[in-house]
Amino acid sequence: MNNEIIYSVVAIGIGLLMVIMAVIAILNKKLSVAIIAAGVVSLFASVLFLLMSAPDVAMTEAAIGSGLSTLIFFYVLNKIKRQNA
Amino acid sequence: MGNIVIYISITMLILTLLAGLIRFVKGPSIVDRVVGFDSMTITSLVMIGVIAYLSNRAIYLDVAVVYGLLSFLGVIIVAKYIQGGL
Amino acid sequence: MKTKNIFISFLVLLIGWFLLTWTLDMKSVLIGIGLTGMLAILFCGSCTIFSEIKLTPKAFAYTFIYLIVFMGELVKANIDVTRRVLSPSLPINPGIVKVETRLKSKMARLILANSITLTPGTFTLEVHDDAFYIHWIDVKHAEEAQATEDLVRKFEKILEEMYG
Amino acid sequence: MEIIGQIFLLIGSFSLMTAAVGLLRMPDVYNRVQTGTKASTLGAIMSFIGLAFMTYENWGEVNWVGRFLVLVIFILITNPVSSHVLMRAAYAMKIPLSKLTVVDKLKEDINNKVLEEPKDE
Repeated sequence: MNNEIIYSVVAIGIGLLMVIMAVIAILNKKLSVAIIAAGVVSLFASVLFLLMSAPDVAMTEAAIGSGLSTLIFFYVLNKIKRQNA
Repeated sequence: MGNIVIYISITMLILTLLAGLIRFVKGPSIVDRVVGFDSMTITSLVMIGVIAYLSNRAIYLDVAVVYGLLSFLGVIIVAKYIQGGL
Repeated sequence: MKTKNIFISFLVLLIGWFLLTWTLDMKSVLIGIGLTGMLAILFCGSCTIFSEIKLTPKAFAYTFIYLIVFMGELVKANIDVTRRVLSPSLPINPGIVKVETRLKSKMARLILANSITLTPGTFTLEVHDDAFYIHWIDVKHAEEAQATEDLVRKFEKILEEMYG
Repeated sequence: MEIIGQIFLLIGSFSLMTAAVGLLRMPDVYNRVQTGTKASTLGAIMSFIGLAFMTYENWGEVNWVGRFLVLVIFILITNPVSSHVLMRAAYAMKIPLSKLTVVDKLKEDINNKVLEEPKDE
Protein backbone atom coordinates (compact mmCIF):
# COMPACT_ATOMS: atom_id res chain seq x y z
CA MET A 1 0.00 0.00 0.00
CA ASN A 2 2.79 2.39 0.93
CA ASN A 3 4.60 1.56 -2.27
CA GLU A 4 1.63 2.83 -4.28
CA ILE A 5 2.02 6.32 -2.79
CA ILE A 6 5.72 6.44 -3.60
CA TYR A 7 5.10 5.17 -7.12
CA SER A 8 2.42 7.82 -7.74
CA VAL A 9 4.66 10.65 -6.48
CA VAL A 10 7.58 9.49 -8.65
CA ALA A 11 5.32 9.03 -11.66
CA ILE A 12 3.81 12.52 -11.34
CA GLY A 13 7.24 14.15 -10.94
CA ILE A 14 8.74 12.30 -13.89
CA GLY A 15 5.69 13.02 -16.04
CA LEU A 16 6.00 16.75 -15.41
CA LEU A 17 9.71 16.64 -16.28
CA MET A 18 8.85 14.75 -19.49
CA VAL A 19 6.34 17.40 -20.54
CA ILE A 20 8.83 20.23 -19.96
CA MET A 21 11.53 18.36 -21.89
CA ALA A 22 9.19 17.70 -24.82
CA VAL A 23 8.28 21.40 -25.00
CA ILE A 24 11.99 22.29 -25.05
CA ALA A 25 12.59 19.75 -27.81
CA ILE A 26 9.88 21.33 -29.93
CA LEU A 27 10.56 25.02 -29.33
CA ASN A 28 14.35 25.19 -29.29
CA LYS A 29 16.06 26.67 -32.34
CA LYS A 30 19.26 24.61 -32.10
CA LEU A 31 18.90 21.10 -33.51
CA SER A 32 21.52 19.49 -31.27
CA VAL A 33 19.76 20.71 -28.11
CA ALA A 34 16.48 19.33 -29.42
CA ILE A 35 18.06 15.93 -30.03
CA ILE A 36 19.46 15.74 -26.49
CA ALA A 37 16.07 16.79 -25.10
CA ALA A 38 14.42 13.97 -27.05
CA GLY A 39 16.94 11.59 -25.51
CA VAL A 40 16.02 12.80 -22.02
CA VAL A 41 12.32 12.26 -22.77
CA SER A 42 13.19 8.71 -23.81
CA LEU A 43 15.10 8.14 -20.56
CA PHE A 44 12.17 9.24 -18.39
CA ALA A 45 9.79 7.16 -20.49
CA SER A 46 11.89 4.11 -19.71
CA VAL A 47 11.66 4.84 -15.96
CA LEU A 48 7.87 5.19 -16.34
CA PHE A 49 7.63 1.83 -18.12
CA LEU A 50 9.56 0.36 -15.21
CA LEU A 51 7.02 1.80 -12.77
CA MET A 52 4.27 0.06 -14.71
CA SER A 53 6.22 -3.21 -14.17
CA ALA A 54 7.31 -3.79 -17.76
CA PRO A 55 11.11 -4.22 -17.61
CA ASP A 56 11.42 -5.64 -21.14
CA VAL A 57 9.73 -2.62 -22.72
CA ALA A 58 11.87 -0.35 -20.54
CA MET A 59 15.04 -2.04 -21.75
CA THR A 60 14.03 -1.71 -25.38
CA GLU A 61 13.07 1.93 -24.90
CA ALA A 62 16.48 2.65 -23.30
CA ALA A 63 18.36 0.90 -26.09
CA ILE A 64 16.46 2.21 -29.09
CA GLY A 65 15.11 5.59 -28.00
CA SER A 66 18.06 6.84 -26.06
CA GLY A 67 21.04 5.08 -27.61
CA LEU A 68 20.42 4.30 -31.24
CA SER A 69 18.19 7.21 -32.26
CA THR A 70 20.53 9.78 -30.67
CA LEU A 71 23.47 8.25 -32.53
CA ILE A 72 21.65 8.26 -35.88
CA PHE A 73 20.36 11.82 -35.44
CA PHE A 74 23.82 13.16 -34.65
CA TYR A 75 25.36 11.22 -37.53
CA VAL A 76 22.87 12.67 -40.02
CA LEU A 77 23.26 16.18 -38.56
CA ASN A 78 27.01 15.94 -39.02
CA LYS A 79 26.61 14.83 -42.65
CA ILE A 80 24.22 17.70 -43.43
CA LYS A 81 26.58 20.25 -41.91
CA ARG A 82 29.53 18.93 -43.93
CA GLN A 83 27.58 19.18 -47.19
CA ASN A 84 26.34 22.70 -46.57
CA ALA A 85 29.74 24.12 -45.66
CA MET B 1 11.81 3.55 9.92
CA GLY B 2 12.66 1.97 6.59
CA ASN B 3 9.89 3.81 4.82
CA ILE B 4 11.01 7.20 6.16
CA VAL B 5 14.51 6.69 4.74
CA ILE B 6 13.05 5.74 1.38
CA TYR B 7 10.78 8.83 1.42
CA ILE B 8 13.70 11.14 2.20
CA SER B 9 15.97 9.68 -0.46
CA ILE B 10 13.23 9.73 -3.12
CA THR B 11 12.61 13.42 -2.33
CA MET B 12 16.32 14.18 -2.67
CA LEU B 13 16.48 12.30 -5.99
CA ILE B 14 13.52 14.25 -7.43
CA LEU B 15 15.13 17.53 -6.32
CA THR B 16 18.33 16.46 -8.07
CA LEU B 17 16.39 15.73 -11.27
CA LEU B 18 14.82 19.19 -11.00
CA ALA B 19 18.24 20.85 -10.64
CA GLY B 20 19.47 19.02 -13.72
CA LEU B 21 16.41 20.25 -15.60
CA ILE B 22 17.05 23.87 -14.55
CA ARG B 23 20.66 23.61 -15.74
CA PHE B 24 19.40 22.11 -19.01
CA VAL B 25 16.98 24.99 -19.59
CA LYS B 26 19.38 27.78 -18.55
CA GLY B 27 22.70 26.43 -19.80
CA PRO B 28 24.38 28.95 -22.09
CA SER B 29 26.43 26.44 -24.10
CA ILE B 30 25.77 22.89 -25.27
CA VAL B 31 28.31 21.44 -22.84
CA ASP B 32 26.23 22.71 -19.90
CA ARG B 33 23.24 20.90 -21.29
CA VAL B 34 25.18 17.67 -21.70
CA VAL B 35 26.37 17.95 -18.08
CA GLY B 36 22.75 18.32 -16.98
CA PHE B 37 21.83 15.27 -19.07
CA ASP B 38 24.63 13.24 -17.46
CA SER B 39 23.54 14.22 -13.96
CA MET B 40 19.93 13.29 -14.72
CA THR B 41 21.05 9.92 -16.09
CA ILE B 42 22.99 8.95 -12.98
CA THR B 43 20.11 10.08 -10.77
CA SER B 44 17.68 7.95 -12.77
CA LEU B 45 20.00 4.96 -12.36
CA VAL B 46 19.82 5.33 -8.57
CA MET B 47 16.05 5.80 -8.82
CA ILE B 48 15.71 2.55 -10.82
CA GLY B 49 17.69 0.83 -8.05
CA VAL B 50 15.34 2.17 -5.38
CA ILE B 51 12.29 1.08 -7.39
CA ALA B 52 13.79 -2.40 -7.81
CA TYR B 53 14.33 -2.61 -4.05
CA LEU B 54 10.75 -1.49 -3.32
CA SER B 55 9.09 -3.95 -5.68
CA ASN B 56 11.60 -6.68 -4.70
CA ARG B 57 12.41 -7.74 -8.26
CA ALA B 58 16.08 -7.97 -9.18
CA ILE B 59 15.37 -8.14 -12.91
CA TYR B 60 14.75 -4.37 -12.91
CA LEU B 61 18.46 -3.77 -12.34
CA ASP B 62 19.23 -5.07 -15.82
CA VAL B 63 17.54 -1.97 -17.20
CA ALA B 64 19.93 0.14 -15.11
CA VAL B 65 22.95 -1.74 -16.49
CA VAL B 66 21.79 -1.28 -20.10
CA TYR B 67 20.99 2.34 -19.50
CA GLY B 68 24.36 3.10 -17.93
CA LEU B 69 26.13 1.60 -20.94
CA LEU B 70 24.10 3.55 -23.49
CA SER B 71 24.26 6.92 -21.75
CA PHE B 72 28.07 6.67 -21.79
CA LEU B 73 27.81 6.17 -25.55
CA GLY B 74 25.55 9.21 -25.86
CA VAL B 75 27.95 11.54 -24.05
CA ILE B 76 30.86 10.36 -26.19
CA ILE B 77 28.83 10.94 -29.38
CA VAL B 78 27.92 14.50 -28.40
CA ALA B 79 31.54 15.31 -27.52
CA LYS B 80 32.76 13.92 -30.85
CA TYR B 81 30.09 15.96 -32.65
CA ILE B 82 31.24 19.14 -30.89
CA GLN B 83 34.85 18.49 -31.83
CA GLY B 84 33.91 18.07 -35.48
CA GLY B 85 34.58 14.43 -36.30
CA LEU B 86 32.09 11.59 -36.03
CA MET C 1 53.73 -11.41 -23.37
CA LYS C 2 50.80 -12.38 -25.54
CA THR C 3 49.78 -15.42 -23.52
CA LYS C 4 49.80 -13.35 -20.34
CA ASN C 5 47.48 -10.80 -21.95
CA ILE C 6 45.10 -13.56 -23.04
CA PHE C 7 45.17 -15.13 -19.57
CA ILE C 8 44.37 -11.87 -17.74
CA SER C 9 41.59 -11.02 -20.20
CA PHE C 10 40.16 -14.51 -19.63
CA LEU C 11 40.20 -13.97 -15.85
CA VAL C 12 38.46 -10.58 -16.12
CA LEU C 13 35.77 -11.95 -18.45
CA LEU C 14 35.22 -14.96 -16.20
CA ILE C 15 34.73 -12.70 -13.15
CA GLY C 16 32.16 -10.75 -15.18
CA TRP C 17 30.37 -14.01 -16.08
CA PHE C 18 30.21 -15.08 -12.43
CA LEU C 19 28.93 -11.67 -11.33
CA LEU C 20 26.12 -11.77 -13.87
CA THR C 21 25.02 -15.39 -13.46
CA TRP C 22 25.64 -15.74 -9.69
CA THR C 23 25.54 -19.52 -9.59
CA LEU C 24 28.04 -22.34 -9.10
CA ASP C 25 26.07 -24.83 -11.15
CA MET C 26 28.41 -27.21 -13.00
CA LYS C 27 26.86 -26.69 -16.44
CA SER C 28 26.86 -22.90 -16.15
CA VAL C 29 30.47 -22.79 -14.97
CA LEU C 30 31.62 -25.00 -17.85
CA ILE C 31 29.75 -22.92 -20.42
CA GLY C 32 31.24 -19.76 -18.92
CA ILE C 33 34.79 -21.08 -19.04
CA GLY C 34 34.35 -22.20 -22.65
CA LEU C 35 32.80 -18.94 -23.84
CA THR C 36 35.22 -16.59 -22.07
CA GLY C 37 38.22 -18.64 -23.13
CA MET C 38 37.10 -18.52 -26.75
CA LEU C 39 36.50 -14.77 -26.60
CA ALA C 40 39.89 -14.12 -24.98
CA ILE C 41 41.78 -16.23 -27.54
CA LEU C 42 39.93 -14.75 -30.52
CA PHE C 43 39.92 -11.07 -29.65
CA CYS C 44 42.49 -10.28 -26.97
CA GLY C 45 45.66 -11.33 -28.78
CA SER C 46 46.14 -8.06 -30.63
CA CYS C 47 45.44 -5.51 -27.89
CA THR C 48 48.17 -5.55 -25.28
CA ILE C 49 46.72 -3.39 -22.55
CA PHE C 50 46.88 -6.03 -19.82
CA SER C 51 50.35 -7.32 -20.60
CA GLU C 52 52.08 -4.90 -18.23
CA ILE C 53 50.45 -6.22 -15.08
CA LYS C 54 52.81 -8.15 -12.82
CA LEU C 55 51.36 -11.31 -11.31
CA THR C 56 53.42 -11.36 -8.11
CA PRO C 57 52.05 -11.37 -4.52
CA LYS C 58 53.71 -8.00 -3.88
CA ALA C 59 51.80 -6.43 -6.78
CA PHE C 60 48.52 -7.83 -5.42
CA ALA C 61 49.26 -6.44 -1.96
CA TYR C 62 50.02 -3.01 -3.41
CA THR C 63 46.81 -3.17 -5.46
CA PHE C 64 44.82 -3.55 -2.25
CA ILE C 65 46.78 -0.71 -0.60
CA TYR C 66 46.09 1.43 -3.65
CA LEU C 67 42.35 0.75 -3.49
CA ILE C 68 42.25 1.69 0.21
CA VAL C 69 44.28 4.88 -0.31
CA PHE C 70 42.15 5.83 -3.29
CA MET C 71 38.86 5.34 -1.43
CA GLY C 72 40.19 7.44 1.46
CA GLU C 73 41.21 10.24 -0.90
CA LEU C 74 37.82 10.03 -2.65
CA VAL C 75 35.86 10.47 0.57
CA LYS C 76 38.17 13.23 1.88
CA ALA C 77 38.00 15.22 -1.35
CA ASN C 78 34.24 14.79 -1.51
CA ILE C 79 33.80 16.24 1.97
CA ASP C 80 36.02 19.16 0.97
CA VAL C 81 34.03 19.87 -2.21
CA THR C 82 30.73 19.55 -0.31
CA ARG C 83 31.91 22.17 2.19
CA ARG C 84 32.92 24.48 -0.65
CA VAL C 85 29.64 24.10 -2.52
CA LEU C 86 27.35 24.55 0.46
CA SER C 87 29.10 27.54 2.05
CA PRO C 88 27.35 30.79 1.06
CA SER C 89 30.37 32.74 -0.21
CA LEU C 90 31.48 29.98 -2.68
CA PRO C 91 35.22 29.92 -1.83
CA ILE C 92 36.66 28.59 -5.09
CA ASN C 93 39.95 29.47 -6.67
CA PRO C 94 40.16 27.61 -9.99
CA GLY C 95 43.02 27.31 -12.45
CA ILE C 96 44.92 24.98 -14.76
CA VAL C 97 48.28 23.72 -13.49
CA LYS C 98 50.91 21.50 -15.06
CA VAL C 99 52.40 18.44 -13.38
CA GLU C 100 55.02 15.91 -14.42
CA THR C 101 54.85 12.16 -13.95
CA ARG C 102 57.65 9.62 -13.76
CA LEU C 103 55.54 6.63 -14.78
CA LYS C 104 56.43 4.90 -18.02
CA SER C 105 53.88 2.12 -18.58
CA LYS C 106 50.61 2.94 -20.34
CA MET C 107 48.33 1.15 -17.88
CA ALA C 108 49.84 2.95 -14.89
CA ARG C 109 49.36 6.30 -16.60
CA LEU C 110 45.74 5.41 -17.40
CA ILE C 111 45.07 4.51 -13.79
CA LEU C 112 46.81 7.67 -12.55
CA ALA C 113 44.85 9.96 -14.88
CA ASN C 114 41.56 8.28 -14.01
CA SER C 115 42.29 8.53 -10.30
CA ILE C 116 43.04 12.23 -10.61
CA THR C 117 39.83 12.70 -12.57
CA LEU C 118 37.69 10.74 -10.11
CA THR C 119 38.94 12.70 -7.11
CA PRO C 120 36.64 15.73 -6.92
CA GLY C 121 38.44 19.03 -7.21
CA THR C 122 41.09 17.90 -9.69
CA PHE C 123 40.60 17.01 -13.32
CA THR C 124 42.99 15.81 -16.05
CA LEU C 125 42.36 18.02 -19.04
CA GLU C 126 45.18 17.20 -21.44
CA VAL C 127 48.08 14.77 -21.57
CA HIS C 128 51.22 15.59 -23.53
CA ASP C 129 54.39 13.48 -23.22
CA ASP C 130 55.17 13.49 -19.50
CA ALA C 131 53.02 16.48 -18.65
CA PHE C 132 49.48 16.34 -17.29
CA TYR C 133 47.46 19.55 -17.45
CA ILE C 134 45.11 19.56 -14.47
CA HIS C 135 42.14 21.79 -13.78
CA TRP C 136 42.19 22.39 -10.02
CA ILE C 137 39.26 23.92 -8.21
CA ASP C 138 41.41 25.43 -5.45
CA VAL C 139 44.92 26.29 -6.64
CA LYS C 140 47.35 26.24 -3.74
CA HIS C 141 50.62 26.23 -5.71
CA ALA C 142 50.91 27.44 -9.28
CA GLU C 143 54.48 26.17 -9.76
CA GLU C 144 55.06 22.82 -11.34
CA ALA C 145 57.12 21.12 -8.63
CA GLN C 146 54.84 22.05 -5.75
CA ALA C 147 51.69 21.02 -7.59
CA THR C 148 53.27 17.70 -8.54
CA GLU C 149 54.19 17.13 -4.92
CA ASP C 150 50.62 17.83 -3.85
CA LEU C 151 48.60 15.99 -6.47
CA VAL C 152 50.55 13.16 -8.05
CA ARG C 153 53.05 11.76 -5.58
CA LYS C 154 50.64 9.99 -3.24
CA PHE C 155 49.28 7.82 -6.06
CA GLU C 156 52.52 7.57 -7.98
CA LYS C 157 54.52 5.95 -5.18
CA ILE C 158 52.16 2.98 -5.03
CA LEU C 159 51.74 2.70 -8.81
CA GLU C 160 55.51 2.53 -9.22
CA GLU C 161 55.56 -0.49 -6.95
CA MET C 162 52.70 -2.08 -8.89
CA TYR C 163 54.05 -1.64 -12.39
CA GLY C 164 57.77 -1.13 -11.86
CA MET D 1 22.70 -4.84 8.48
CA GLU D 2 19.68 -2.93 7.29
CA ILE D 3 20.63 0.13 9.34
CA ILE D 4 24.06 0.23 7.65
CA GLY D 5 22.39 0.08 4.25
CA GLN D 6 20.00 2.91 5.13
CA ILE D 7 22.84 5.11 6.34
CA PHE D 8 24.76 4.47 3.11
CA LEU D 9 21.67 5.25 1.03
CA LEU D 10 21.08 8.53 2.87
CA ILE D 11 24.73 9.62 2.45
CA GLY D 12 24.56 8.73 -1.22
CA SER D 13 21.39 10.69 -1.91
CA PHE D 14 22.74 13.66 0.03
CA SER D 15 25.93 13.56 -2.04
CA LEU D 16 23.86 13.48 -5.25
CA MET D 17 21.92 16.52 -4.04
CA THR D 18 25.17 18.34 -3.26
CA ALA D 19 26.28 17.68 -6.81
CA ALA D 20 23.03 19.21 -8.05
CA VAL D 21 23.54 22.32 -5.90
CA GLY D 22 27.06 22.63 -7.31
CA LEU D 23 25.63 22.27 -10.81
CA LEU D 24 23.40 25.27 -10.15
CA ARG D 25 25.83 27.56 -8.34
CA MET D 26 29.18 27.24 -10.11
CA PRO D 27 30.26 30.10 -12.37
CA ASP D 28 31.64 28.38 -15.50
CA VAL D 29 31.51 25.11 -17.44
CA TYR D 30 34.70 23.59 -16.08
CA ASN D 31 33.70 23.91 -12.44
CA ARG D 32 30.25 22.58 -13.27
CA VAL D 33 31.77 19.46 -14.79
CA GLN D 34 33.96 19.12 -11.70
CA THR D 35 31.15 19.17 -9.16
CA GLY D 36 28.34 17.90 -11.32
CA THR D 37 29.69 14.66 -12.66
CA LYS D 38 32.07 13.58 -9.94
CA ALA D 39 30.30 14.22 -6.68
CA SER D 40 27.48 12.28 -8.32
CA THR D 41 29.89 9.37 -8.93
CA LEU D 42 30.48 8.89 -5.22
CA GLY D 43 26.78 9.45 -4.55
CA ALA D 44 25.73 6.72 -6.97
CA ILE D 45 28.32 4.27 -5.66
CA MET D 46 27.28 4.89 -2.04
CA SER D 47 23.59 4.47 -2.90
CA PHE D 48 24.19 1.20 -4.74
CA ILE D 49 26.26 -0.19 -1.86
CA GLY D 50 23.51 0.81 0.56
CA LEU D 51 20.81 -0.83 -1.54
CA ALA D 52 22.92 -3.98 -1.78
CA PHE D 53 23.13 -4.09 2.01
CA MET D 54 19.39 -3.49 2.35
CA THR D 55 18.52 -6.58 0.29
CA TYR D 56 20.57 -8.97 2.47
CA GLU D 57 17.59 -11.23 3.21
CA ASN D 58 17.57 -12.88 -0.20
CA TRP D 59 21.21 -12.77 -1.25
CA GLY D 60 21.24 -16.54 -1.63
CA GLU D 61 18.37 -17.04 -4.05
CA VAL D 62 18.34 -13.92 -6.23
CA ASN D 63 21.35 -12.17 -7.75
CA TRP D 64 21.26 -8.72 -6.14
CA VAL D 65 24.89 -8.23 -5.19
CA GLY D 66 26.34 -9.24 -8.56
CA ARG D 67 24.22 -6.75 -10.49
CA PHE D 68 24.98 -3.93 -8.04
CA LEU D 69 28.69 -4.73 -8.25
CA VAL D 70 28.56 -4.66 -12.05
CA LEU D 71 26.85 -1.25 -11.87
CA VAL D 72 29.47 0.13 -9.44
CA ILE D 73 32.42 -1.13 -11.50
CA PHE D 74 30.82 0.22 -14.67
CA ILE D 75 30.29 3.68 -13.19
CA LEU D 76 33.87 3.72 -11.85
CA ILE D 77 35.28 2.91 -15.29
CA THR D 78 33.12 5.02 -17.60
CA ASN D 79 32.48 8.19 -15.63
CA PRO D 80 36.01 9.69 -15.68
CA VAL D 81 36.35 8.91 -19.39
CA SER D 82 33.09 10.61 -20.36
CA SER D 83 33.69 13.70 -18.23
CA HIS D 84 37.25 14.03 -19.55
CA VAL D 85 36.02 13.86 -23.14
CA LEU D 86 33.35 16.46 -22.34
CA MET D 87 35.85 18.87 -20.81
CA ARG D 88 38.26 18.52 -23.74
CA ALA D 89 35.37 19.36 -26.05
CA ALA D 90 34.60 22.44 -23.95
CA TYR D 91 38.23 23.55 -24.16
CA ALA D 92 38.30 22.97 -27.93
CA MET D 93 35.16 25.12 -28.29
CA LYS D 94 37.13 27.92 -26.54
CA ILE D 95 34.49 28.50 -23.88
CA PRO D 96 36.09 31.16 -21.66
CA LEU D 97 37.19 30.37 -18.11
CA SER D 98 35.49 32.35 -15.36
CA LYS D 99 36.87 35.58 -13.93
CA LEU D 100 37.92 33.87 -10.72
CA THR D 101 40.56 31.82 -12.53
CA VAL D 102 44.05 32.22 -11.12
CA VAL D 103 46.40 30.53 -13.58
CA ASP D 104 46.15 28.82 -16.98
CA LYS D 105 49.32 26.90 -17.77
CA LEU D 106 47.78 25.17 -20.80
CA LYS D 107 47.12 28.50 -22.53
CA GLU D 108 50.67 29.67 -21.77
CA ASP D 109 52.14 26.51 -23.25
CA ILE D 110 50.00 26.82 -26.37
CA ASN D 111 51.16 30.39 -26.80
CA ASN D 112 54.80 29.34 -26.29
CA LYS D 113 54.38 26.66 -29.01
CA VAL D 114 55.28 23.87 -26.59
CA LEU D 115 52.29 21.90 -27.81
CA GLU D 116 49.64 22.32 -30.44
CA GLU D 117 46.07 23.28 -29.71
CA PRO D 118 43.60 20.47 -28.88
CA LYS D 119 41.01 20.46 -31.64
CA ASP D 120 39.56 18.38 -34.47
CA GLU D 121 40.96 14.90 -34.84
